[in-house]
Amino acid sequence: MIPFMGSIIQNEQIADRIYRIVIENTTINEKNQKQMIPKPGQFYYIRVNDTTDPLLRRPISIQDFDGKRNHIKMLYRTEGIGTTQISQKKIGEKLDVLGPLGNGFTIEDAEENGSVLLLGGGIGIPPLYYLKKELVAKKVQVTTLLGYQTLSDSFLIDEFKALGETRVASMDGSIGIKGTVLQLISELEKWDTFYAVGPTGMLKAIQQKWGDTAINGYVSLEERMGCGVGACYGCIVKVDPSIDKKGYKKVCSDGPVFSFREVIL
Amino acid sequence: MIPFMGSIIQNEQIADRIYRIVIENTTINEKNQKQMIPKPGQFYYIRVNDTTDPLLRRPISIQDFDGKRNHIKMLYRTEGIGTTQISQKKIGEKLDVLGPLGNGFTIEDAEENGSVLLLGGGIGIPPLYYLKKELVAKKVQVTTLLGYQTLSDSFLIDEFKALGETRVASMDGSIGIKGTVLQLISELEKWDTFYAVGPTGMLKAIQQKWGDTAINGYVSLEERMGCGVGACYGCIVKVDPSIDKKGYKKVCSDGPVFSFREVIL
Amino acid sequence: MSHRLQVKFGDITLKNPIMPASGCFGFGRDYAKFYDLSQLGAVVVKATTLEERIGNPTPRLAETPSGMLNAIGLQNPGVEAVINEEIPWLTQFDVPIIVNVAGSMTEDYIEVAERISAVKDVAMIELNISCPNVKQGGIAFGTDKKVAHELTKAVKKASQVPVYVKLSPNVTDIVEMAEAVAEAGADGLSMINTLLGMRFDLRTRKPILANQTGGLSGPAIKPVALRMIYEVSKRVALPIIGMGGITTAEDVAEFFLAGASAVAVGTANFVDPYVMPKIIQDLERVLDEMGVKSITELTGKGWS
Amino acid sequence: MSHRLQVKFGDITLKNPIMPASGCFGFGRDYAKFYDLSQLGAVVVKATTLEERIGNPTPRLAETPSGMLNAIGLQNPGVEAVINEEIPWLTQFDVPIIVNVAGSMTEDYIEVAERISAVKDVAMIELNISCPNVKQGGIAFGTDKKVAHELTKAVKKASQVPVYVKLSPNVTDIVEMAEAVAEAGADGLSMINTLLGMRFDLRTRKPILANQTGGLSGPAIKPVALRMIYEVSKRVALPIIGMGGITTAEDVAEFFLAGASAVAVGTANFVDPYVMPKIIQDLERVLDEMGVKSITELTGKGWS
Ligand SMILES: Cc1cc2nc3c(=O)[nH]c(=O)nc-3n(C[C@H](O)[C@H](O)[C@H](O)COP(=O)(O)OP(=O)(O)OC[C@H]3O[C@@H](n4cnc5c(N)ncnc54)[C@H](O)[C@@H]3O)c2cc1C
Ligand SMILES: Cc1cc2nc3c(=O)[nH]c(=O)nc-3n(C[C@H](O)[C@H](O)[C@H](O)COP(=O)(O)OP(=O)(O)OC[C@H]3O[C@@H](n4cnc5c(N)ncnc54)[C@H](O)[C@@H]3O)c2cc1C
Ligand SMILES: Cc1cc2nc3c(=O)[nH]c(=O)nc-3n(C[C@H](O)[C@H](O)[C@H](O)COP(=O)(O)O)c2cc1C
Ligand SMILES: Cc1cc2nc3c(=O)[nH]c(=O)nc-3n(C[C@H](O)[C@H](O)[C@H](O)COP(=O)(O)O)c2cc1C
Ligand code: FES
Ligand code: FES
Repeated sequence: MIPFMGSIIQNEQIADRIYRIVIENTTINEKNQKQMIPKPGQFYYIRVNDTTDPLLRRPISIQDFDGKRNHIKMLYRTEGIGTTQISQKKIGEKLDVLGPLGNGFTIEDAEENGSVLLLGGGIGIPPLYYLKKELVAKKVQVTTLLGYQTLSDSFLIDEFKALGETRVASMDGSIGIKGTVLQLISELEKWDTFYAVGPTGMLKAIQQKWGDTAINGYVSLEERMGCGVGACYGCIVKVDPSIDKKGYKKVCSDGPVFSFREVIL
Repeated sequence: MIPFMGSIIQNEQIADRIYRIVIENTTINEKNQKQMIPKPGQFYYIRVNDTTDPLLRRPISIQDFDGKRNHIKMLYRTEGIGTTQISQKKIGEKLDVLGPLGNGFTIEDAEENGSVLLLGGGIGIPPLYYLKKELVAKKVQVTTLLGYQTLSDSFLIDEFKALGETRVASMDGSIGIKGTVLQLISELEKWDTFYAVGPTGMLKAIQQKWGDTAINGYVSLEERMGCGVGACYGCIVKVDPSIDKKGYKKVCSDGPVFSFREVIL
Repeated sequence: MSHRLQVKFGDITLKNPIMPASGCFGFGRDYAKFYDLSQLGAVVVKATTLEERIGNPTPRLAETPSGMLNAIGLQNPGVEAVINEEIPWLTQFDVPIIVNVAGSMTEDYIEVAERISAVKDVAMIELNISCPNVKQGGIAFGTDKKVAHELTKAVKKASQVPVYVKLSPNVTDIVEMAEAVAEAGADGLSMINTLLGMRFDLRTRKPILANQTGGLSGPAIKPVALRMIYEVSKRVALPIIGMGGITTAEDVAEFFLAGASAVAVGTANFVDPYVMPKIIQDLERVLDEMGVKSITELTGKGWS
Repeated sequence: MSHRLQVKFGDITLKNPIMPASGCFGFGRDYAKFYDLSQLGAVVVKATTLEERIGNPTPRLAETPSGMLNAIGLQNPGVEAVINEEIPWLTQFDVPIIVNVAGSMTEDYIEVAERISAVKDVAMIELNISCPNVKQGGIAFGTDKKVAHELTKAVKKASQVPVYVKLSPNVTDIVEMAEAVAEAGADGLSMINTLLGMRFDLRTRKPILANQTGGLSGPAIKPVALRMIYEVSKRVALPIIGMGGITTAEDVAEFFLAGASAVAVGTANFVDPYVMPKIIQDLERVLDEMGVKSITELTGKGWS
């Protein structure tokens, strides 16, 4: 997780306010690859420019990694000053990137032929792609449920479909069924494990739905970050004290992925 | 003097820490040309980037203007954060420019066949080039004295020579005579008017030398600027109260060029 | 023209809440070359003192991250010249005129207030008890609540127009200061003036400013301004003209949420001479995005 | 290795004047993954209180132009855990350990100071009387000179190691505060802590921070820090650890000119985890450029 200057290979709009950026990390070598090759669910902490405005880095999840070319793919939505400025960067420009940071999704316990459910809402969807790829490579059965606001801000659907079953919902019904990603869950199906990324409301609903069942599940959280490495205590999430007696964890260094049972949302 | 986004046509190093930047101003039209076509001695007020760091614009003098292509040429020396960042800009990038600002050199009283002396020290030299061009076009006899630190930070010498007599000095003698620009003045020659741009020490020495003579002369001054347009009173220079009873003038809007007799350096 | 941006201060109606911050706009002449000043909600002129002031030696300015320091030292032509030359010139525009009044002694303040407020076209006085860049008076009036109280009372008595008191942020307890001037009869508050700051030049090894210290303005101080306006507006029932680092229409909305009823734009004019007309134009979009009909609805909506 | 960067505080010698600012470096574990902490002049750990503290609700951070706001609320595992788990871990590095001590009541401060200063490897206490983000204590101790004086005196009596008092910039007269703690026996000063600030979210219309207000840090506050260090160092004969927005070796030189004898780097660590080793490396070049043999020569050279 040394910071490096990545070369921008691609940076283009793929949907309403959604951009894909690909950067090449030429610093990966045999020695550091254990640290430098990203795991699904980890994130990069990106410096917007070399001035002090904006001051802080921006966390963006890994969407996919091309290990042959050391290409890091990320999808981001323009929200404010930071993501807008990143969207204006041109191919060939350098990007100051710190990472991969955080702990990714636990996939060690996903068994061959086991069944897994992925639930993604909006800009929470990208990290699920890299996860799905890894799970499929492990021969896990993966069903993906994706929720968008509307057709024009939807993305990655074909790519997910190419990797296995994928169902889609949108709030206005312009693509897939009308409704939230939760309405895509069929009560007839059963899964060993789920992985969910999306707005807090969605994650809360999932906690409620499955809290009393035996299902195993993980959620990836977002919080405003300072250091990104565990030092500033800015990105705290409360955890069930019966699971961790400290009563809190750090999203940046203990997460961003947590067992869905431990966090208090 | 409306702000405009100029296209960078050229931005390259021409000597130690000295860069030439050429920008195209496509906003000049028949209506605004009186305001928008620069006069020698005027300056542009350049926004370094679109963040708030650095916050203030940077004043840079016009070195030459190509009226056919509306190309503005400036030379600048990298001093700190602002000029360094400007030096990193690439061809085709846009530059936010306000100007031309200030009052240029008074050349109305320079007569055909009259004789004029230009004195330039270091990074004060560039504006004299555009001035010399205009004076030569008016058929004025122009002698130019240029002072540098050393050979490697010298620039524009051939261009000045192409326009008429030019003598050079450097502090270490690596180019021209060894010494300051003042030592290039021959007591045998006489001039109607001089124009001087350079460090305050040089301008003070000139004031002393010619203060008690009948010579007509102008100096161009530098001062840290806020607004650049006369509103903030940041860039004050003291003036002889017997010449202007207010006792001060603003470098940005009353200058940067002043009669050498009126200012108290 | 829509009235969504209209704000009222007692009898005075501003067509929009955007005005220049005193000292950052001279007497309007320089920016009148860029646009018609009638577009503005009001014009606030440079600090005016009894006698002409020549100000501090240069360098008077230094840059800081997202900010700048100034130590102008209240340079101005004196109340006589302001009344005879500046105000009459400004009356060509359809815009209320606010005069920032400064002094070294209570008597000076009183005399300037008397004379300026008697001028027909002056809508309001902004009482500057917070200038950090003069040896006498200035900030001293703004950091002692008793002194501020007495001065406000005296100026209020002398003035024929509403008196807004411009507070200094360089205090331990801004609410206490606001309460002190409120009790003295202030009609409103302007906040904040600059924070005291300093820079050094590594080459000369001396302070960059000839005056050593100066006033910090610009985006860097925005969070401090918002906090002070928030604290004061919750406790003191006076309208507030908010300022400190405002650069965009979004910033204006933030100041309203904190508790401001109008705002002033200072340093940002130096970066973009058209910033105020731009903000005025952008404000309608921001109100749309926030689903607000009139900007007055936003004042203090951020209180919790 | 050259001794150009070496600085002394009484008996304690630092190999260079660069240390992390409290609260911006945890207990060192996170940055130890990036580099060997023995490179640093000292390590200053997070504020330590008597009991464990869970801190404020989130959001705890907000960004501002060239700065950031935090309202962590002194989250820390309590003095017991710090003594048993954190300090022993830090002793693997060849670096003096400075513990930032905080509390809500004088008794808490005294007990923490007693226990922490008895730990063999603790070189110094930094007495935090300036945390703006806790309901009780914190900043209250740092804005009243009598309270600050009494607390310093009590902690000084309880402590077996030198006590540096960390001052709050949110005061009218910083010199008065510095004098008060100097008279109480402080061995040195740390300045400055954060400025109180605030931001609003236009979407929710509420303060961004759950705690509403927070402490402003980063380059934005650098000119305020320099001014306060300048004022205090000219008047109070105590060594000063300077901080507030330091990002480069040039910034360090500026703080020395203002009057600092060492510096702490806070927010800049978040932007670049390697910033402190980089500054240490760059400092030699800056000293060369300034024609200075030892950095100690620069302290207060900017006074005029
Ligand atoms: C672990 C993690 C992974 C993320 N992955 C992605 C991703 O793959 N794609 C994507 O588009 N977005 C992702 N986000 C959200 C993304 O970081 C924010 O949208 C972004 O920081 C907004 O910056 P801005 O300058 O555009 O917005 P502004 O609102 O101007 O930002 C102001 C400040 O708030 C912070 N901030 C604002 N929104 C968020 C947020 N939702 N989470 C954390 N900090 C925030 C910014 O970092 C900044 O410090 C992720 C966030 C986290 C914590
Ligand atoms: C009317 C005028 C014309 C100028 N013409 C030229 C030119 O043609 N070529 C050229 O190389 N330089 C010129 N300068 C000087 C140039 O403006 C400064 O070198 C430049 O602003 C330094 O910025 P910086 O960010 O690189 O340095 P920094 O030292 O980082 O700047 C910090 C601050 O100080 C100000 N500043 C620093 N030095 C000066 C200076 N000498 N004059 C005014 N402000 C300063 C900057 O504008 C900025 O606000 C001119 C200055 C003036 C006033
Ligand atoms: C160059 C300059 C001059 C100023 N002069 C005055 C003044 O004369 N009277 C006054 O009350 N405030 C003065 N101020 C303070 C501003 O009016 C304003 O309160 C402060 O700059 C914060 O706003 P800003 O960040 O938008 O600039 C001055 C500020 C600057 C930058
Ligand atoms: C996230 C964060 C946490 C902080 N926690 C503490 C603390 O526990 N004790 C303390 O004395 N100061 C604390 N501070 C203040 C810093 O130590 C420092 O005084 C301030 O941030 C200015 O330095 P900087 O601009 O380099 O960050 C904290 C600052 C930040 C940004
Ligand atoms: S962002 Fe600093 S601890 Fe997580
Ligand atoms: S720079 Fe503002 S008056 Fe000259």
